[in-house]
Amino acid sequence: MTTEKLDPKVKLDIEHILENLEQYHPRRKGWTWREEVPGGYAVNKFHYKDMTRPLKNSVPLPASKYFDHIDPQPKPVITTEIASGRFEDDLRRMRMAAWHGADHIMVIRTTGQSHIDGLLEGTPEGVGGVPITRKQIRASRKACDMIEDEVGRPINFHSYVSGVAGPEVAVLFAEEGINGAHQDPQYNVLYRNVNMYRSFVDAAEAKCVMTGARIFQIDGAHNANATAKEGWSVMPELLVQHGINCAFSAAAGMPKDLIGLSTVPPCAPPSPKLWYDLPYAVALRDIFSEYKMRAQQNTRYIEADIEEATRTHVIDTLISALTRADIQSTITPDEGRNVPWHYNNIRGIETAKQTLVALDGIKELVKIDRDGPLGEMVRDLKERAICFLEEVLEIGGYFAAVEKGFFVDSAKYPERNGDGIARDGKGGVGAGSLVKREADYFAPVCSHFGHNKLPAGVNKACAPIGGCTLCKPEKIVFIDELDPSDSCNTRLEKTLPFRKGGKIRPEAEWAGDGVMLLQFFVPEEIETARVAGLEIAKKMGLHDPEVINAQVMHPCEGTFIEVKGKVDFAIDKATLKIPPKEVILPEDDLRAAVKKVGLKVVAGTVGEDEHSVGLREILDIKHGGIEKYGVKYHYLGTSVPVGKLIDAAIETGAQAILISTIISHNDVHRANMKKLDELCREKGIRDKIILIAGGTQVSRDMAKESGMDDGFGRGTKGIHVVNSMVKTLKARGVI
Amino acid sequence: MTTEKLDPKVKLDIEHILENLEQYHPRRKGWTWREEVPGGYAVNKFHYKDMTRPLKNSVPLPASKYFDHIDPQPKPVITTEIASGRFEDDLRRMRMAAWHGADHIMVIRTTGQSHIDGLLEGTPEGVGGVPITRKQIRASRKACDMIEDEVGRPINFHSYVSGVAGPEVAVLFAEEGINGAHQDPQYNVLYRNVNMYRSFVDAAEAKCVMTGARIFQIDGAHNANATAKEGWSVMPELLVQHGINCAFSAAAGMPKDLIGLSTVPPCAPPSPKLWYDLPYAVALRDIFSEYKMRAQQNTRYIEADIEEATRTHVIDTLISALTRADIQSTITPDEGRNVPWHYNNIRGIETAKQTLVALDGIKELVKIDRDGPLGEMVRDLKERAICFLEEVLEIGGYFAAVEKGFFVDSAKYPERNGDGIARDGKGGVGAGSLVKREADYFAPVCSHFGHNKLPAGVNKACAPIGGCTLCKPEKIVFIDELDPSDSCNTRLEKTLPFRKGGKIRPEAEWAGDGVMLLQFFVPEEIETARVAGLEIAKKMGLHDPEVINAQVMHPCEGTFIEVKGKVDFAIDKATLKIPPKEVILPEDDLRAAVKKVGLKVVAGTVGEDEHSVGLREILDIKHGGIEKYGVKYHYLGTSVPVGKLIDAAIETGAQAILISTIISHNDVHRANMKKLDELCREKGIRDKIILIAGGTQVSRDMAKESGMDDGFGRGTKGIHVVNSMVKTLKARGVI
Amino acid sequence: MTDNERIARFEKRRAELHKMTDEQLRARFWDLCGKAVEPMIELAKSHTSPSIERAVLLRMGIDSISTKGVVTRVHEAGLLGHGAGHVVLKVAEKCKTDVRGAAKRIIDDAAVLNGLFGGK
Amino acid sequence: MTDNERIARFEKRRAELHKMTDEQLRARFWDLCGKAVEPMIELAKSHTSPSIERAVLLRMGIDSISTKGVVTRVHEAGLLGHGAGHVVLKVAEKCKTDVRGAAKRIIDDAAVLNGLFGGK
Repeated sequence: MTTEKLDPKVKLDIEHILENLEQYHPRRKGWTWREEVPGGYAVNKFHYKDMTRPLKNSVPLPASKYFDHIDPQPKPVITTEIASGRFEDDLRRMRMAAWHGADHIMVIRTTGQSHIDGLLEGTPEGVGGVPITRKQIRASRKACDMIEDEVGRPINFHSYVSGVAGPEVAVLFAEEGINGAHQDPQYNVLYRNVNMYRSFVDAAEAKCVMTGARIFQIDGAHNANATAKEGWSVMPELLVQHGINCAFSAAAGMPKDLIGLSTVPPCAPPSPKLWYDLPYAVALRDIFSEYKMRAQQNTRYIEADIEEATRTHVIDTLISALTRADIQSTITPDEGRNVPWHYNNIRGIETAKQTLVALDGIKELVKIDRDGPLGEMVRDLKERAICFLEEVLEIGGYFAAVEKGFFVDSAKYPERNGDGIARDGKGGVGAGSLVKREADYFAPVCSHFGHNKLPAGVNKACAPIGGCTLCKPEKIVFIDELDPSDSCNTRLEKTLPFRKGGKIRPEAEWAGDGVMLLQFFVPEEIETARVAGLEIAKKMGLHDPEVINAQVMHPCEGTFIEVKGKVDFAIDKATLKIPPKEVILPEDDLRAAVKKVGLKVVAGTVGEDEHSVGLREILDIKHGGIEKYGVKYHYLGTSVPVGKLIDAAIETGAQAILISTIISHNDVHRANMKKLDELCREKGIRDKIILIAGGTQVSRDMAKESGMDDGFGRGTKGIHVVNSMVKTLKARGVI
Repeated sequence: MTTEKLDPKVKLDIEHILENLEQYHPRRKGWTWREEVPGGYAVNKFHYKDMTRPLKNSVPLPASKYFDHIDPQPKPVITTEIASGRFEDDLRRMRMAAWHGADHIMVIRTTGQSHIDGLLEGTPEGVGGVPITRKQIRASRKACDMIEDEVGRPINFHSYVSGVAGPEVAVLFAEEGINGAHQDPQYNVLYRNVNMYRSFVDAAEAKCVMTGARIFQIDGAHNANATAKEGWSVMPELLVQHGINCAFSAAAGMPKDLIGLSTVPPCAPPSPKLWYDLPYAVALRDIFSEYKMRAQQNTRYIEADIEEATRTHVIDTLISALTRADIQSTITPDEGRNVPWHYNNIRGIETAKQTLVALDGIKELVKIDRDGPLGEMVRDLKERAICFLEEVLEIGGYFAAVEKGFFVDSAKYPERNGDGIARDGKGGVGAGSLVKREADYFAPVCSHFGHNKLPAGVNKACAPIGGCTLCKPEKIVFIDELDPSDSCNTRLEKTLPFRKGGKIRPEAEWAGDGVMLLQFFVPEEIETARVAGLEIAKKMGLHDPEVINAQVMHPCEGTFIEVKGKVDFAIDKATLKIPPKEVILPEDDLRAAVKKVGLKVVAGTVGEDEHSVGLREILDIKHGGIEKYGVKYHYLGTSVPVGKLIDAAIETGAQAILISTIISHNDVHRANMKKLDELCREKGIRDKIILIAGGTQVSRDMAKESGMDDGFGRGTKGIHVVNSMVKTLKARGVI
Repeated sequence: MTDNERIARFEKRRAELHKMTDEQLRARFWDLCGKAVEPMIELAKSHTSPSIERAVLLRMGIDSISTKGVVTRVHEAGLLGHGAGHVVLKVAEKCKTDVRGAAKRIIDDAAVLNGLFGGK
Repeated sequence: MTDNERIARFEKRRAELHKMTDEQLRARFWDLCGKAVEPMIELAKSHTSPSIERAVLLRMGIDSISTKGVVTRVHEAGLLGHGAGHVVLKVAEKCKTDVRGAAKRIIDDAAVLNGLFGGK
């Protein structure tokens, strides 16, 4: 089954991807790290210290426009979590995420799946996550195969092996080429109330299966500080939880480079975040130097403010850069207010990428000071963790400690608040379901943990059945749909008009969901502002409007309001007038035309404008300006009176005047253009001179309305301006 | 003139502020730094290293809700630039800014003012800035007096002394109590094309006047890297420009603690920002150790993406924290797309505050490594700057160097691209206007620079006129309005309905401007998405819609679109139904009622939900939960089936069931509530049991619609829940 | 043991740790973790569970729905200790069918499991 | 001087600086800045401008509009070198009026400036 090639200009055909999944088998098994560039990645003048091989196709940061559109890719793998509940819509988001630099896609499981004692099948709709099934995994991995080829870098697809069906889920993942997965028996015991003995026995098998397929494992310790009242108090216990899972995984045969710690800096401003989080991060890297760090961003203290979340996540990423992160996992900035929207996954990815690129080489510029207070705090955490472990062993071991509520106690060990999560050894899901293996116990399959009495003469466990599914994928039984009414096909039909029917609707998570966001300031106190905000949204035709963020700017002067809601109309794509892409004449033709008329221009920034950089880039040869095409220019500087430009044009015999006007306040830029046009008419030179205006707020239509021959906005290059002048000269018959 | 006291619940009365400005005189003169707390600021468990005295009134960060609403104030003064063009609207924004932690308000001058050879008067409307006049300054400073008392910390009011009327503007500022101002003769020479000799002679007088009134001075060097193609190449020249202004200011009599460098980290990702900006920041602090640092955030590479700007500004602020910033100036994240809106000033201020608080104590945790590459880069910059200065002196001094285009050349010294800004010594505005002072030259005023032959027996210059306006403010001549038609009064009349008439309209900069922002994802390529975006905005009734940001999520899968536009309708405040503020019974009554019925509750998170922290905070005594009021609770944990909660309630004789449901995806939280209500009805216990639901997406109305007795959303405390249960018990006659 | 006793014992223990180098602390930590997990490893080596056995049958090419049925039958028949896969192999042998056929036979008629392991 | 000559001279100069300590570099920088600004300070001490003189009149309590008129008159009469404030004081004395009165007289009639400074 060769992987089909995607065309960046053609949308994913979801129906096509869902065809013949029966034959689909993963191209590879196991985790992939990013590829370093020997000697460091260098592009134009920059020589990066911590960057890896660039992508074939990607969307760089907006400011890359000033740096030849470069898009350096940091060393750590970058994770994004995508699980809207409809995986068929998520595939498109995965494609967007990959183009922005994500190479680890985590699919959150639907609410409740960890309680199901067995595997789900088909593609039922999920809630706050996706039901993980063989069909859903195959379709997603198949899409990821195509996307990874499109961007030119492998994508790690990830899900969760927790809950009662651990071993089966692990086998499913190994069969279907899942690359990374969460597996931590402590998570089952403490948060899922699965019986502790059953959890650890199942976990050994799951880990053995994961090892066989080289699936990267992430533990569940971050949950402790995601639920503790004061994340920074439970740090000693976090070290212990990480230690237990790592030791157990290694003892179960997992290689250390496949064992990852899920570590989240516990604090957030207004607490002194670095003061608590950096010593903890250092202590963790010290003790777990042989293991991999999967650094996650804080979710515990994220509220509804997108900017606040972004700032705290930049500082979480700083902590990764100062210590170590093999994987930098990202949290969408809207995590605090709703199930994430498409573009917020992209924002989360860009926060990690932009920060890591900006901090490139930080470890050569700045050193962690272990002689000061940080050293003492690191030491203190290690000692408390060790004493915690000693007390666990003293009172009879891990299970005894769980029964005594040792874990997730909100106090800083050795202090105790007595509010830890105690579990009864005989209680919880699956209690009493363990069975002692007989002497002749035999399991004729690979990647099986523990006692396994092979029959005489058999040295490969699965030989008696002619190979297990891990050795012979064709033996895997693929089940399509159990309940066709609750499947992706029914959902896809409903969204067909918006995917392939030319109907355009705004969309937050699903094709055609019509969801959009209004942001505005209401000059009223917060309660009035909330109600007024909803009225405003209703007047604009938004259905089920909901205020998802309200921030006091001043108790009575006003409130910043964000309202989400749905539009029920759709735009018919056929009715849209898309302005034609500007046809640029070949460079040689341009140079010839310029030479023929000896094209000279006069240029300056009108009104009062310090921003002259845009205009100089259009002019100077160095920046690919019009000079590069032989055009002579006379630059009059900034804040040049319009009249002066005209006089200079007449004096120098220039055929064109270029004005730049950045300040777009109450239309001063239109006023300046009109004045230039009128003055040229008064002086009777209008038809002999070309007038062109440029600036961040200038558009072609608006410039033409204000008497210009042409207008240029953001992102304009010299060649566009020369092209426009030559076209006008041709139109006027001068060439 | 005593300052009137503001009531946080009452809006600024602009008309009232504008009354009898004739009598207004500033309460103090000169700059004010923030007040340190001896021994460091400590609040609950946190002991900060770099924080100052807290505010009396302020709006803390959203996440402060988890930290008892603390709002620590960093050491550096925090600046915000406010200049919508109508200062009467800006006063309200200044009040908002002060509550969020700004204590330095910079008013940008209207476009073109620096070309006016004299003072403006009255309150005409400005463009991209405010016309600085005596009346406008008085009204603003008077408002700042009231606002600084309201928040409990002095506010520094700032404007610009550049352009031809330098000395007069300086006198105006000294008379009117302006606290900080930009003054840099090099700015006039290079960017305003004011004659170089005239610029420096005027500058000496302006600086002398500023010194007399202890006005803090900021130089204009940041313009060099704001206009250079590659900011990081012009660093040696930046050091020289800073040096020239500092040396000239000190020689003109300015104390060094009033001389501030305006330094902007020149780079932005995707360039390796820290690698270039940190060594430069260190070199600057080394050389200018006696002067003050006014660290600004990058504007040169800011595009239309709010998040990208915010991330780069967090890293700019990190550089301040790693080196030194006496003033941390902020840039609004929407600087790249339009004249700033109210709430974006607040976002800029919060970026500085949140970052500095998070990095508190960073210098004790992390050290700058001068032994590595950073040390060499610092050394290199210093040496190049010194050689630059030596060449300037060699070719005949500063003026000769300006004539030879030494400055703002885009190459890294000593390389030259020859594109520097050359100015002719005999050219520029005000050329030839200098006059040699006669031997008997006399100016009967204070703060006058240079030769001043006092008449015999006179030792205080202004004695012969019985005191100048700096000694006798009553001598100042106040001019109200020159052109009443273009004044704030006419503008205020037009906005009266929206300020005092009960009409509510969204607002970006001015009362009633109706401007708002739509954000949505369009599943189309960028050009189609732009046009579709405008159609969508029009269908929603937005006038003059304009796409101010379009970001490719994937070349064809879709584009993130932001459209600004105006609504022309207004909401009548009288018609709004504002839900009454919840009346909470006194704690003792609540405890008594609870005791009387022996109130017991059963609680758990329904569906599959890891987020249990919200519910536990409502329950546990430690977090001010219901336990604090004597209520016994039985916590069943997370992902509890609804049926199990009911059985537990019956078993334990609990009078109420509290369910928490965070996942709000396709209304699973409503489904759970309905199921709980129905099951209670089936078991015939509905009227005897109280059902309460809570979660981030739960509202009272929605909970009641789904069969609950009450519902609680974000920010709920235990007392609210107890209060609701007691009220329901009373309504049912149980108490 | 009251809190104070615990805290006192903690202080005593910490005093010893204080003398250790960072490297020794690290070794101590891993030594204790090793000891803590050892009992669970032994338990996992010597026990199995319905989920493990279903996972074995999955790897033998039996569909996920049937694995549930088979493991329930084998568990009820008290034979899970021999390994569900082992039982399926024996039934396949006994009924001259393949693995999937044996699974089907077990689901259809539990009696097929009688006498597989000498009289049980 | 060609670029290469400049760069070569720069390298020579830099070699010397390389031997200096950071403190010496700092002193060198400020010494050069001091020398660079010295001529401008001398110029500012010995010269005045229309804007400086208007700023003086402002401090004498003359309204901003009038300061323009007065300075233009004084400048045209070639008396700015004596200081516009000085001229206003002399006119006030001559016409027995106050500072604002003198300003008004100067704007109304330039002739009032004649003979103020001995025959000029």
